[in-house]
Amino acid sequence: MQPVNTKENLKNIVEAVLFASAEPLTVNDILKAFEGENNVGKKEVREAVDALNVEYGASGRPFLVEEVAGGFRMITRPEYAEYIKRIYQSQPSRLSKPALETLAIVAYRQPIIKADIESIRGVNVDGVIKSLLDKNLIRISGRKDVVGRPFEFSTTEKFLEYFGLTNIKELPRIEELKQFSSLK
Amino acid sequence: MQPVNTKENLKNIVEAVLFASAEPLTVNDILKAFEGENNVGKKEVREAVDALNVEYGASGRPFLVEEVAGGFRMITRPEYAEYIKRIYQSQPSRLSKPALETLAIVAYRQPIIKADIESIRGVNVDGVIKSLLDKNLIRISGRKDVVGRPFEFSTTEKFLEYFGLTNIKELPRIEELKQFSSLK
Amino acid sequence: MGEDYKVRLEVFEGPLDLLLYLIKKEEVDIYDIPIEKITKQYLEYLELMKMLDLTIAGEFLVMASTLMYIKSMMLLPPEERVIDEEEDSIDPRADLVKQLLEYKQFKELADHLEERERERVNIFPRAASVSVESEGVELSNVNIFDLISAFSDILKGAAQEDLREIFEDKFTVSDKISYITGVLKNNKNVKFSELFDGTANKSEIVVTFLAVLELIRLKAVKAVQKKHFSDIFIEMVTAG
Repeated sequence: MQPVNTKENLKNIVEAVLFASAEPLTVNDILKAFEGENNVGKKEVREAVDALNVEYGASGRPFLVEEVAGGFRMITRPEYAEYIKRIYQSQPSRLSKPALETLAIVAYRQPIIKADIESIRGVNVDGVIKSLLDKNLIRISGRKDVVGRPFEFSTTEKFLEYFGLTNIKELPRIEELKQFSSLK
Repeated sequence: MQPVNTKENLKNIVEAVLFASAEPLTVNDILKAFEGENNVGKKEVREAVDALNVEYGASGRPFLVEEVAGGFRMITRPEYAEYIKRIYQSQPSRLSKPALETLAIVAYRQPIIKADIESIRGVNVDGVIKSLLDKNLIRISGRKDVVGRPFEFSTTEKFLEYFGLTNIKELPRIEELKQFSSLK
Repeated sequence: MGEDYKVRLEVFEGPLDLLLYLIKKEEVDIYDIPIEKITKQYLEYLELMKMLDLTIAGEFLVMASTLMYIKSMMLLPPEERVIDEEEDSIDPRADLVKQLLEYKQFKELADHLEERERERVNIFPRAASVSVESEGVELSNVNIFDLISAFSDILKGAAQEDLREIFEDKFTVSDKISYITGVLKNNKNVKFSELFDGTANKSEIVVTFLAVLELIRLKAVKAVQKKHFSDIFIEMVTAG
């Protein structure tokens, strides 16, 4: 086990734990690797991440550390996508327009019930909701306190990862949109 | 997409595909990334792997490419294992999927005896029951008036607290969920 | 699957989508929609869709009658219009305009998401096997609906039948465990969905699924997904 006595070691430990995780790790997750070390805090972790990205850029590594869904994880650079896809031989399935519209509505209005989504889109959304639940992009987050106590839907962590968002607030703010919510 | 015109690119492409794979890739797997390129063969792939390991060593990366049963994969260096373990071991008490399923069965069918849970889940649930009792999510609520007078289990107050329920009647009915669930 | 087929045949996602298209095509002001003209065009499109034998969802017909109602209201002088008590506007088009504008915003947001998606499908996360060990769900993150989904996963649409009966059926979890381990002895891995090929009924599906869960719990096998949304593979956990 390497002692955490230098900035260099700290950086490599952050690198090792990120490398070993397929899921994004929060700064707090990463700090757990340093328990018992007094001089390592959030600031040091962020500095280490920045230093890694600088090094990866300089040495032409085909990957980098990104900040997503409230944490950090390592991903490949987009230029290499074609080669990776050739090995997996699967073109990623993209979301349909109805699925994207429904997601947009859930993202901005969450928690939201099915009837409200339908009144915005003007069509039945049963099929779309089911497929978004299956893909784990939305989840049932509760029930609304109205007659029938219908399910409410919200977006998931996977949603953030899928669209490369750190958190939901990163979505563009549309002033008009706010105007409409107040009309309701 | 990067063109494969230099040794440098070839090396980075090999690196990218190894990075993106959880399973070892054989040389043939890796070669799929280069289909259509005449000048890339097994020898070049092996040279790329060697070059990567030299670079990783020189720049102090905490990972390397290892050759395992019939393939290559990227792994962290053993010196960092301790830090990685700290993160995974410190995860707060987790409920496994079997525990969650057992808990769901108790919630819907309480009071219920172990044998009945087992007949639903089709497996022995001793371990799961013990862990749910330890976590205080279920309790022994009585004995059933049948041969052997087995214990009956019910959910606890803590269970309600965890799941944000005021009382057990708030659990959704199965039929409500059916519209969104399907056989995959 | 039948649904996907239908979706592909639908030229417009819904009546609002069609209306927005007509407004854009005719270059008219969304705040001052020439309702007679747009209604006429809307109905012509419905005719065309019928001729092409496309499925016309009920919502399109509902919108058609809404448009015709608005059209008739517009013909009345303002003082004779029946005004909804809650409505502070005298313009019969007001509700529709509000709905169209709101929908338009979300369409733009959907485009934004699509743009992001286009970039994201070209990045691959580091595929680490360590995460396989942390199978469990963090207690603090589990909500009641995760729990219920776990239960409905077991039931998988078998709710109307008595669970007892299902499990007293001829299929047992231990048989399925032997079957799966047998398959994995001869193959490096097996596609999760292939394990269900040739299953006779719901009870066999459920039992197979439980056998997989049990093997995962026993750490005898692991479920691997090379990438989000790709096929799940089941493979033996090799010792050491």
